[in-house]
Amino acid sequence: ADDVTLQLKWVTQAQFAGYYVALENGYYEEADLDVEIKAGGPDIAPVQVLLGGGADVMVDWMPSALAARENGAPIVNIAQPFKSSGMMLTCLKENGVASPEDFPGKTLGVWFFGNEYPFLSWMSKLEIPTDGGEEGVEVLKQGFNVDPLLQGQAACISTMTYNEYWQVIDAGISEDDLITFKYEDEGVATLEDGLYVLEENLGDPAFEDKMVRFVAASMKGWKWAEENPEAAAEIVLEYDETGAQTLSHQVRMMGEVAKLTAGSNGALDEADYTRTVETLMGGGSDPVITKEPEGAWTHAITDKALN
Amino acid sequence: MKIAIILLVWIGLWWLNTRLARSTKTAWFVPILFGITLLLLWELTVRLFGVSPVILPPPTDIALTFASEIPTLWEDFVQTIIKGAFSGYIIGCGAAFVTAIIIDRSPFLQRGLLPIGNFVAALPIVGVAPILVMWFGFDWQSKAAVVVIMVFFPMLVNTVAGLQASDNMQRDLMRTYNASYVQTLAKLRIPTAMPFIFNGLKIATTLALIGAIVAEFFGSPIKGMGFRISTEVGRLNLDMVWAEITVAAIAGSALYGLVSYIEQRVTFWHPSQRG
Amino acid sequence: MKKPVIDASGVDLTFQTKDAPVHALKDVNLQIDKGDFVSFIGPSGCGKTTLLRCIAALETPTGGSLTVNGLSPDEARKARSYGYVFQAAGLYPWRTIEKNIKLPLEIMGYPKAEMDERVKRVLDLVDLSGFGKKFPWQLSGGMQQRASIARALAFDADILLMDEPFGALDEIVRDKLNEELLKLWDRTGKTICFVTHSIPEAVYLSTKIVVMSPRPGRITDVIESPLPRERPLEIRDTPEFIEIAHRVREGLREGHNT
Amino acid sequence: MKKPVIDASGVDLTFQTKDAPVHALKDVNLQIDKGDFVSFIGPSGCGKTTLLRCIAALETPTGGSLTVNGLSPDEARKARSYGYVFQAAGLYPWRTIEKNIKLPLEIMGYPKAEMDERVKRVLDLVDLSGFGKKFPWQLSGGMQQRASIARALAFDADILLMDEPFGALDEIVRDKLNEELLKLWDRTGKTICFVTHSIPEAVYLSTKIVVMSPRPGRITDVIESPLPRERPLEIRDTPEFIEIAHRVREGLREGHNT
Amino acid sequence: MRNILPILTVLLVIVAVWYAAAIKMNAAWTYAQANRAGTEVTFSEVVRDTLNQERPVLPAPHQVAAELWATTAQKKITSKRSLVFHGWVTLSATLLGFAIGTTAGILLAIGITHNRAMELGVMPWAIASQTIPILAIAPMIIVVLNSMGISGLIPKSIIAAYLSFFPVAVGMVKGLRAPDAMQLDLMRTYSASDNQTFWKLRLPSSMPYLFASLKVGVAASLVGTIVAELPSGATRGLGARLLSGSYYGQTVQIWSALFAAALLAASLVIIVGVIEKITLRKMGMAA
Ligand SMILES: Nc1ncnc2c1ncn2[C@@H]1O[C@H](COP(=O)(O)OP(=O)(O)OP(=O)(O)O)[C@@H](O)[C@H]1O
Ligand SMILES: Nc1ncnc2c1ncn2[C@@H]1O[C@H](COP(=O)(O)OP(=O)(O)OP(=O)(O)O)[C@@H](O)[C@H]1O
Ligand SMILES: Cc1ncc(C[n+]2csc(CCO)c2C)c(N)n1
Ligand SMILES: [Mg+2]
Ligand SMILES: [Mg+2]
Repeated sequence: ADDVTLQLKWVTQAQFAGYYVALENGYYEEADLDVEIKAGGPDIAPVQVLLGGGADVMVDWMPSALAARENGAPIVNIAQPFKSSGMMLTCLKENGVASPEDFPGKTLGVWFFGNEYPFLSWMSKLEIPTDGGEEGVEVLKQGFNVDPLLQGQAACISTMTYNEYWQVIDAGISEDDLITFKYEDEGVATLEDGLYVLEENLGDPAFEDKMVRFVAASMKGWKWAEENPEAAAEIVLEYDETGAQTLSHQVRMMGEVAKLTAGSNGALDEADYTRTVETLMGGGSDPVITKEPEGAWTHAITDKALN
Repeated sequence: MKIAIILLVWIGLWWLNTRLARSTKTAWFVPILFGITLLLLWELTVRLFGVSPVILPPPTDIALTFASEIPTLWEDFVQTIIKGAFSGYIIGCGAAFVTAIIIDRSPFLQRGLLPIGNFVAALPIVGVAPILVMWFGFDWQSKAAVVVIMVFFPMLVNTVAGLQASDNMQRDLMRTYNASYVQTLAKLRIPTAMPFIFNGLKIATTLALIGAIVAEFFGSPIKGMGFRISTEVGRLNLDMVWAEITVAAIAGSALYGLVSYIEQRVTFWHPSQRG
Repeated sequence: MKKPVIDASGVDLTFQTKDAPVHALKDVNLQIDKGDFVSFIGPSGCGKTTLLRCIAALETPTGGSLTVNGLSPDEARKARSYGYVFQAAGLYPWRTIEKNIKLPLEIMGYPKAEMDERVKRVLDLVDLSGFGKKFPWQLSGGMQQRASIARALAFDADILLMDEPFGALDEIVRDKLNEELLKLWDRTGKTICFVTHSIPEAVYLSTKIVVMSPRPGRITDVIESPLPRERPLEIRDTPEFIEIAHRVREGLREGHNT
Repeated sequence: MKKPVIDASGVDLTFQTKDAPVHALKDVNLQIDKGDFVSFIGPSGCGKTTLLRCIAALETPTGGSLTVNGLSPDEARKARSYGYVFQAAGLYPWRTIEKNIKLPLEIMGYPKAEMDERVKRVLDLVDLSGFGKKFPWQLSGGMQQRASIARALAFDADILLMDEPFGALDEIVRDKLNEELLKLWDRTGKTICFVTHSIPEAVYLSTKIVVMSPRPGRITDVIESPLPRERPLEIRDTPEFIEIAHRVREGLREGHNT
Repeated sequence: MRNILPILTVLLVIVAVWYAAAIKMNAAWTYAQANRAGTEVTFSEVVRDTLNQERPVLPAPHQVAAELWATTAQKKITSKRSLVFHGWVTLSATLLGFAIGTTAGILLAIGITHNRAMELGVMPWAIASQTIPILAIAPMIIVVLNSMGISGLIPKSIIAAYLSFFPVAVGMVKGLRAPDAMQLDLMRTYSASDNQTFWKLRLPSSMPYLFASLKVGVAASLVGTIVAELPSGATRGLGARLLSGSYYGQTVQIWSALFAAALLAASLVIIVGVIEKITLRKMGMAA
């Protein structure tokens, strides 16, 4: 069997259910692959791992992947299981935010570490400065959890539809008290979890073949997970080594993730890609990427894998 | 071949350094040459083996970034070191000193507090940091709080030990004069405690820097050395990351040097300072 | 009959240590009059230091009674009756010689001008004028010891307790300091308790020599010296001197053999 | 004429210190023959220790010549000619008395059986049999000092250098050790260099007394003792003894006044 | 044993203060909840609620104790939810790192005491190395080592070693220099070789210093391991446990992991202390 190492963007959770299902249900094995899944974490930059040779393929968000590419890290999108974005800004109504016009003067929690690009693009589209002051918003580097909102340190925080949002709900705040701004709805959505490899490896037919089989098996996993959310959540839980996750949370997460993967067969939709690039380049004076990326994606793998 | 070149450079500079160390006139240059050696080996390794700058940038790149990013580095330095580390250091060490003086009069409290103090000091700071960020908010106050917790116990333990360092004869002398508690404290015990106190202060300098930077990983405004490091790693700007690390190392060494210098001035009488 | 300055009767002291209790002083009876110069001599560990410490209220006897000027030792201490010179000089290394001598004066709240005046006087007395601004470690052992004596003399304690003050000095310096001490004693009329290991020193200095023996520490002999108060160094070659020295030596040897 | 064991001529030593150089020894000339017992006496800081250290190759003279058994001191050191007894006992606290005495034997690679045999012999010699398994701090100061002497005697150094070995002991113990040392010297025929502050001790022990004076340290007098090798303690009351002691005292006093 | 009473007293005070703080810090949330629900709460209800919240700002002592009990005694030690399991993962990396760090520290100290160039050159840099925020470079170290094919226990141990070598080196340098001039001179009069002086004098006299710094070192090593566990894919170990508790705002889980870590550190320090006592007693140095 061929060895494949997959580096995730974040910790083991239903966000990555497809891969765990493919592993657990033996889809990788059937494809003659021996797959190792490495969980991520708050300070693991998947690109770094990929470039360091610690992994063959990684899950990353497109904004940080394109920014890395512009920075001289030659990575290429080979598949895009997530069709739509799950990122949003969640605010407590009592903090007086009803629409983006209310943002100036407020404190907003944002994830950094390469996850800040969509937010920055959005703000520059709204022409709101992000360095505090009357006109601008005060930006906080948000930590790992939703505390800033609960503790009243921020008016709004970044959340994922499938994860942090539900933590706010679980903490005892009812949905009626919350107002959310989905990036999709605001027209600033960027592509999230995609599969990326090093450009130089793609020249190698053996590697390409390996990835074809890998993507095919992974997508099989994803589709199974969409159909069997509870079983998929249980599989994810099985692989969570910290023992900190709960089944109910993972089942719910799987349900939400399924909504994001729904429209995708695994192949990158060029329109989505173009929209993402436009959003990132439209960042006013300080765009995330400065020039149109070239060769940042390929259909070579998915064309073979999905037909 | 590449390894041979690196080894050769290393051995050559090492030999030179050993020569320099023999004479007191050239000795000051030894640590500098040692540092240059390290940097040279680093540069050579990175260049010869073509290590990706996303993994480990060469020192020259770091130097260039350092030079061009001085305003940002300065802003981060003020946020983290001056506001976070420094205020925490002062508060923590000051509180520890006062606590030491208070519990000094009570052997009961000492026997109760010190073991627990050691236990608390063993708490991994990384675990405490998110809690303190939750309690004290995102800005430098929570960083200072982390620093306070980190420096408090080492300082307390050292000060308590120092206050007990005066020997029996010196204390008996005070008794024969029928000196009051405060007089004994001011004229005997605090002076004898000074070497210990400075030991604590020195340990606390490095802890303060680490604490302030690490705490920023758990939530911060969008400036500060810890913020910059974690953000720029995510953006793969490793040269900026190393520039910040360089600032940390320079600030740490400078602070350590400053405390050592004051120590020399204050405890000039102690045998360890007399050479 | 005038009351003795120091009056010990049946003083007993047992140290409680981890293993066995140490019986350091047993049934010590001793009267010391005002102006006496009393030497304590005896083998190592016989309790000389302990007895001196009891007098200075640095230890509390576990039995018997001990009064100083009719008061308890602790009251006498609070009345600042003692000048204590330890075996080691025990100067504070962070203070200059001058400031070391000033230490008791600061504590006792002497006015500034008087402090300076007294420091000058005692520095002169022990032949250290000009060294006031030096730090202790810049002086030789003998000079440090003299500074520590000056410190004990700077304030007006009427009882001077000296624990082997000259142990670390060479014979010549020692002789000189012995002479000085005698002069000082003569001039001031202080009561002095003096611990030493040297028989000639004890005989030369004292009006009363207390010989002690160990385990448990007790007084085996108290010798009243017939020597005159005025004592040139040459007195040490007189038959009286040699005779007293002989008696002390015999007393000591006995202590060693028991 | 037989060659001296130690031959110093014009030995000079200046310490380079941070402030001013210290001239510790100046033009020291001295011959010591095999089997001599030489005492060095002089005020504190006159260079006694320094001279002993030069002989033992622990310091290097900055001028003059110094030979030991016709070799340089360092060669003599490598030939393991020295037994050195320091002022403090300097036993290693982590070794039992026995193992402390074994230390030089281990270093010099004696066979196991001989080590044990020698340790037993020297322990007997200094009257410490039965204490071999104790640690230094379980012994009194005097016993520790004896152990340190035993350590220096355990191997066959023909020169014994002793730097105030009895300084910390009381007179009675000191007398006893002095007697023992003389016996030992008589039996083994070692050459002994002995530093002391005590005039009677120097006179009692030595065949040759070297009087030194300070700043810069030099030899002011060398007194050959006419006393017989066999010396009971009572010899100290003979006129010859007193006379030599007087001469030493005069020499010393002179040194103090210059 | 006479320390028990004072320690208990202080503990009691701490627990009391802790409860008071828990009530105070958690009350805001209780009031806010009541406010949103539009109800009034009495003080006793506030107290009951603040001490039993699911996501308290400060969990009450009994909550932490219950969690500790539930995750140690009531779980199979092979279970991923058992703190014993995670503790063991952390402990093994700590011990390996401690071994590496101690060895490196001792070797460095020997180098420094024997080579002047090393003393002059290395020491300032060793100090500077300790001012680098380890948490910042830990992920990079792990990535670099990963790219060299080293993963698992070793990267964590290397970070643990990085933190523990310094106190050991500093203490050991002090220790190897502890023999006084007289003890060294004695060796010279025996014409002992450097080697003999090292084994028979310098090493034994460094023991008390070594042990003092080993105690600091072992605690530092544990901190290093936990730091290394935070980003290393956050899988197993007390550090991962801390972090995952942190993602989900599980303060009770954070605190129990924290206590487990502190207990581990305290036990390690105590064990080193016991070894110290035994060794020093054997050497006759514990009076
Ligand atoms: N604090 C103490 N605890 C226990 N034992 C003590 C204490 N102080 C002194 N001793 C013991 O009491 C005895 C008398 O000691 P002391 O110091 O009075 O002797 P000394 O006559 O002054 O001896 P030296 O001539 O050596 O100074 C000794 O056996 C000593 O070990
Ligand atoms: N390593 C050194 N560096 C500088 N000066 C030194 C050193 N060793 C000794 N001296 C000085 O050399 C002089 C002679 O010292 P030495 O120790 O030989 O005296 P000593 O006769 O043994 O005195 P004591 O009787 O006090 O032991 C003193 O003035 C001393 O301060
Ligand atoms: C420090 C920190 N950095 C980034 C993210 C963002 N992030 C990366 S993957 C993912 C999906 C998880 O729910 C999210 C939100 C975070 N949460 N915390
Ligand atoms: Mg005494
Ligand atoms: Mg000397």
